[in-house]
Amino acid sequence: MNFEFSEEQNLLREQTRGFLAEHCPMSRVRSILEADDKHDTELWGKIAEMGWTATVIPEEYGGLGLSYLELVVIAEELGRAVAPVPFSSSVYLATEALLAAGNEQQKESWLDKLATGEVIGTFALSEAHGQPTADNLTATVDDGKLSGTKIPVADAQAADIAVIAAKSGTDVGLYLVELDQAGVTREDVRTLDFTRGHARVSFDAANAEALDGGASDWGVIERLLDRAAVLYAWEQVGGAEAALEQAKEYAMGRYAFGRPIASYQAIKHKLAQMYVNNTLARSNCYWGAAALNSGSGELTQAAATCRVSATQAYYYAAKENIQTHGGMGYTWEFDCQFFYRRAKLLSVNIGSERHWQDRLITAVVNSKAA
Amino acid sequence: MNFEFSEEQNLLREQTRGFLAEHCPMSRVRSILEADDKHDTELWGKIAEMGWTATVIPEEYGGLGLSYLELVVIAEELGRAVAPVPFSSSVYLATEALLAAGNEQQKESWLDKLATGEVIGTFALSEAHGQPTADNLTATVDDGKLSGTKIPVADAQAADIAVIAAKSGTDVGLYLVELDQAGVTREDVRTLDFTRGHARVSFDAANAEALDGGASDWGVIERLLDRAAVLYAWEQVGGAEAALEQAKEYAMGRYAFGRPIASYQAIKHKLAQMYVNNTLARSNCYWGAAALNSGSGELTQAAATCRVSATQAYYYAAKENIQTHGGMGYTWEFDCQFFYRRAKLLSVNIGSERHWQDRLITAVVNSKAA
Amino acid sequence: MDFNDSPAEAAFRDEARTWLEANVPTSEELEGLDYIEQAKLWQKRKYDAGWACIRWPKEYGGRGASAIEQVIFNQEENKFDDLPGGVFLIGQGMAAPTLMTWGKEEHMLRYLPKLASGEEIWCQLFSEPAGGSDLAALRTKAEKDGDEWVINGQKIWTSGAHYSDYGILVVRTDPNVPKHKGLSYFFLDMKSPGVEIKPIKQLSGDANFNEVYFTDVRIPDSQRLGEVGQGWQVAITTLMNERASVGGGGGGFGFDEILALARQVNVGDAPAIEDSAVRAKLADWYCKRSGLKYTGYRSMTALSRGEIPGPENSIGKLVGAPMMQDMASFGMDLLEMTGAIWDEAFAPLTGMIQAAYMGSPGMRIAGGTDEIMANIIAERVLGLPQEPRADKGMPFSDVPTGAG
Amino acid sequence: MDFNDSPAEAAFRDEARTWLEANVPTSEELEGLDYIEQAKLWQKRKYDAGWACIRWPKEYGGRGASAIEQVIFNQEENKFDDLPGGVFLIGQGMAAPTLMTWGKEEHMLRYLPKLASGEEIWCQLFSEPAGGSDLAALRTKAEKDGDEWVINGQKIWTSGAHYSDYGILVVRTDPNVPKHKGLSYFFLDMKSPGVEIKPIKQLSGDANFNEVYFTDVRIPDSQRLGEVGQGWQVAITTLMNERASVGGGGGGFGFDEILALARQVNVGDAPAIEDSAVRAKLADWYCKRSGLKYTGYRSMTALSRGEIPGPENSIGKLVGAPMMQDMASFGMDLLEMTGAIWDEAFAPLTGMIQAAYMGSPGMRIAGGTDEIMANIIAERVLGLPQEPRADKGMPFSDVPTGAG
Repeated sequence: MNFEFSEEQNLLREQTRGFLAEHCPMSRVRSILEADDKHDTELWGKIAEMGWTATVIPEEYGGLGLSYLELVVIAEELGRAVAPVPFSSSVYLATEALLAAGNEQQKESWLDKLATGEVIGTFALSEAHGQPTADNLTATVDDGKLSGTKIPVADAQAADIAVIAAKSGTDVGLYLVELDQAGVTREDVRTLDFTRGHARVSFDAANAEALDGGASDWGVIERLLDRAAVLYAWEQVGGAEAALEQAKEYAMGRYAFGRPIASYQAIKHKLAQMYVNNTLARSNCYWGAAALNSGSGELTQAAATCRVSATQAYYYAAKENIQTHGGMGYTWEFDCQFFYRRAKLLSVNIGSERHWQDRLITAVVNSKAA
Repeated sequence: MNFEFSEEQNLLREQTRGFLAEHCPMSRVRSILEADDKHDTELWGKIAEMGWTATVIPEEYGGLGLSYLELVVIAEELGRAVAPVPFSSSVYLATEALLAAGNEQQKESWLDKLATGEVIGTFALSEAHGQPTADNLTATVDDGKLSGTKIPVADAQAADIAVIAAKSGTDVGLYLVELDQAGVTREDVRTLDFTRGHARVSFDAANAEALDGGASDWGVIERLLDRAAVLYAWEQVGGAEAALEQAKEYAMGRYAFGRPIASYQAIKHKLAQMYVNNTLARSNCYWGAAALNSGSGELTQAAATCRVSATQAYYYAAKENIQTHGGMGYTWEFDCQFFYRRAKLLSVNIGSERHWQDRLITAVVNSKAA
Repeated sequence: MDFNDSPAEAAFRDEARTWLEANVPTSEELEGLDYIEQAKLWQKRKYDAGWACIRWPKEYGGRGASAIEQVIFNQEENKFDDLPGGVFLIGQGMAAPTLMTWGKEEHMLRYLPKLASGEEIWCQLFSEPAGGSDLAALRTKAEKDGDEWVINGQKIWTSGAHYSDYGILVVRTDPNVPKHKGLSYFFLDMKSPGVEIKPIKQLSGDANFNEVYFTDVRIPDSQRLGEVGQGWQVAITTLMNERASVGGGGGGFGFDEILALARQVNVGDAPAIEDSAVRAKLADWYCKRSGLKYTGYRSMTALSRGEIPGPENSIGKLVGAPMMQDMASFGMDLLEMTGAIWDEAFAPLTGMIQAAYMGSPGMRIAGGTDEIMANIIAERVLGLPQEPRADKGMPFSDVPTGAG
Repeated sequence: MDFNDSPAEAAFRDEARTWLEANVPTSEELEGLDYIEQAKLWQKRKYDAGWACIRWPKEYGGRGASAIEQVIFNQEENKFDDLPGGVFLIGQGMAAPTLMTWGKEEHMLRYLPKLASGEEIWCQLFSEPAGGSDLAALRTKAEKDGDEWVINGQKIWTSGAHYSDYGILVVRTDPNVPKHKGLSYFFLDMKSPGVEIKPIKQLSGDANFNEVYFTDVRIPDSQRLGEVGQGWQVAITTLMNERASVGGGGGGFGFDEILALARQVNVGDAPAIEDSAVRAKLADWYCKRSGLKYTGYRSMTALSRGEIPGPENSIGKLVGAPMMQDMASFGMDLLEMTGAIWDEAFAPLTGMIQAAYMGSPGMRIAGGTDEIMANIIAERVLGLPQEPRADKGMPFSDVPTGAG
């Protein structure tokens, strides 16, 4: 049994953390929050230079051919830094969709550009309030032309290509669309988290190419989301951990009634609860990473487990970090808000806690029946 | 607006509390817990003498003709005392069933005896694990003969008569059965709370008389449970309040690290949470009492609300009372156990928190639709 | 126990309702006025007809009414949506009772009628950046200079500082005695030289509060309430009158809204309201809201009997604020991937859910954090002992602050 | 990161498994023996073959194995249901490491092999009625009399006192110094004159613990571990080795059982497992259980790398005990009106749910309450400051106790 990261992976973590401390301090996040920018283009360029976007792409397609254990290390650090970049959309979703369902020609066309970061990808599923299902999708592809509306599409303004879930007749499939074409309209929609651009994207007979010759069904979409859920969960755990550290640091330095507020049980037990949540979520994320990396049959169960516990841990840590700071934590000036915004954005981006709880129990019941 | 008990009702409360302090101290509850008795027959006799069993029965049937506001005062005090008597079965259920669905002759036959306590009644609905429904009932009455099995029947060993939910063909109705007859078999079933007897009761062509000429349908049963829910909730709030008081008293007197444990925030905030829960539950119980007393159309909503919040408040207070006591609270010798046992018994006796949450939302949705 | 008015209460309610129906300002009357002007118009109209601050004695601009009559009038007034007036809460609700308890007759005759008429607006200058929950640890200092005091320091979380005429102020007049003993209480003209006001932007993007800086601000000694060194007792009077009128704002998001959302959005193929996990959460929130509502009824009954509702009222905020946060968070979950969208055009209820998510952290802090509220219940309601105070009896200047 | 053994680990696992398969006692062998005799039979067999206490040096009865080998052996042994042995946990897990750290060579040679072989059983005599979470506030006193100490007082919560041969004991040898400084640590023969043992009945009806009374019990000074006054440091060694092996008992009720119940019982017309409110709760419990399981895997990995898992392990009990309580309570709710029935014949899972409801309050207390566990995480894992100690530096005899 070896349930830890390797020395090389830990070294990667240190490098990643050091890099982000230098290039993505909270002041940088703030500058994106306060500007009209949809992401930090300069940081994105540097991240791509570091090769993070190329991590799991096989060498034959211009990637580094590393494992998902390296990718989750990077995900956690991006989560800690609340990095304002389209990494999740491009790497966890668009790249993964191509890897899972692209044909050879599609992989050759796009993976090397996704690896270098010169192309940014995203994924579009949702069209309306509530959970998207195979039944309620209305975007359709007819004779290679996509029509319909997707909302919200994360990082759509930054993206060059999007993988779209749409129907051809009654068959659900994944389609690849270049966003810079006449039939595509992107309208900004503001979310809670101004550091990440989102849009409503309308397609009016836009050129669209089926992934995998149309063989990508609803099951492929679910597996794509399962894989992304593990990577999202690591980002969430990273954020939850950073929120705990911020809360702890403040509580140690802030005095009330002549002693640090960190010496009061109300605060101590709050921080202990954050630690407990974060530890459980992190341990579940280890399972998720191992399942993702090994292509294990337990992936759905592991993914849903780490997704649910990371979502809960981040929400608790983000809100109680503000609470620990008291009035100052509620000001614009303080950085507590970044975690609070990002926690909620990540928690709904690929389906809510409620949705993943349900998916988890389905997987548990199936595994016990088998 | 007058949302308080009257002076007379408060006086009744004081008398009731004083009476129970004298005749039903915790040592008395313990003696029933440790004996094979199914209830405290001596206490029951005294309670009947006080006229509590006669409270809401109209004077024409030998009762006191008082209002439900008097009855909830008594219910709360019985809950505080964790009284080992079949009051809820006989008064909240059997008597109420007769009042709601008995015909004139049935009322005349039984109400005066229920009023004096010489007859004890109970109510039997459940037959199996899970929530009883009109569909899953299997006890049947054919030509005045009842066959089937009910489990658990609260206070069945003490009871002389039972109101039984059973089917005649596909019609659900309520039937009155005298338990001391050849076709009736009572087997003890032990519950968590040894201070209250429960039984499995089997009927083999036992004589049974339809209440209200068979006009009592499933809706009558639901309304009966709604009414009982308010009275149960008051007992639960009484118990929750007493558990808080016990926890507070212990925490004030118990020292750790040179000061009372009541001065630690972990304990202070735990007791504050009990207080908050209890206060919300009590205020909801006021609403329930007002709705029960006025026959308001809001009864279902009010009943489900006070039932859910009282159930939650009692569970929290009972378990955290033990926790506040630490190791001593977990011993047989200490009295914390009485609340912990009774809290759970009452919470499932007429349907669980989950069931009442569901019933509440149905009522809320109906009221908003109207 | 019933929900109905007594005959006298019913008569009073009729009178109030009749007057309100005839006099509530129309939208035409309010058009073109800013929020402060609107509030002043309505307050002056109430004042002129004897419906302002009705519990106050008539000589101070009130009506000499009873507490329950005040409740009834408020209930009737609240039936009209969006009447302007929140800007007077601090002056009428907190400064005025303090003046009545600690002020001289001349203060009361000068200031109370203009508070009642809405002609003058007051704000509260208590909190400081380093104080937080430890309010008495404030550092803004006042030094005597002849008949005047010279104030230097900084206050924070002052609502309405920029449009207020007067402010109530607690300052440190002696740092060499234990912290509660070195304070004094003043009121001051907010237009005094040396007062500088800066809005504080909250994480929700709103700016409901201000920082107020004092540089050699001079206050006549005649504007002191209570003795020198007695400021904490005077402040207690103010704080006892603090209603849980908390800023930060959740924008009216409550149970009815989450219920409406659950009827509107699907879980799987059916409306969310039919999903039992959703129902269980809604039931718990309904029970809390209902419990708070009827706790309020019980308080009103106590008021109507001449009793004074106590610190048990702090449960309102303690229960309500985290509940709003959780409802908002869950509301976004029900929307699933669109949940984080905070655009009036796209979000249901015009973004109210998202606004509540962003506003509720402030509600859990302003007017006393959840933790302080729990302490208040534990100590003042249940009578549990205080925690040991590290600063007890220590000269304020020696109390550890963690700074430096 | 993988779940597989290294080649050396795999080889060791094979060896262990092979031995276990050949040697685990059969039900015929165990028949007619009481639980203690069964445990001793199995322990002796392991000892004779070199599979007892395998991390201990060979000269003390062990095998000189590594920590991860111990884990692997335990995993393999645990695959056999219901092997007897819990009675040795305190002696082997707590007394032995303390002897190894503080005992003399002669102590170790005399006692450790008989602990390993199961010939002698030890118990722990630390807690006292007035102590609770404040363990060091113990009052049982020892007075020197020549080469012996005379013990008077009372201990509580001692598992297995009635079948133990020896006990480890902390007593107060000096009440006039601060509480941690006046303690000394001994081991004693449980058959000594003046030792009286009474079982404690718990609210679950079981009696897993005892009270132990000391009346002029004499212990030779040679059975002292550490110096006089150094008892607290010695006790810390014992406590650091305390596994969360908590009594009170929940009877094996866990996630799998609540899942089984949810498949068995209906909500409405369908199995409860299809009800989304039930699913949401199950999902949360599953995530917690899974999180604890993989936290355990991480600890084992740390062990296998020679690292020592720290106080972060206290999350197991802090999370697990209240979770069992809530699962049991909810399990009864799923049964609805039959939920409170605690009769093997009628209750599903032979009453295990009800037993868990009654047993879990004990699990939340024994071995450190939830509140103490949260303190440990806050202070020892996160490094937050202790609360002010009212008794700090105070002679023990002057510390307020609330008594009298």
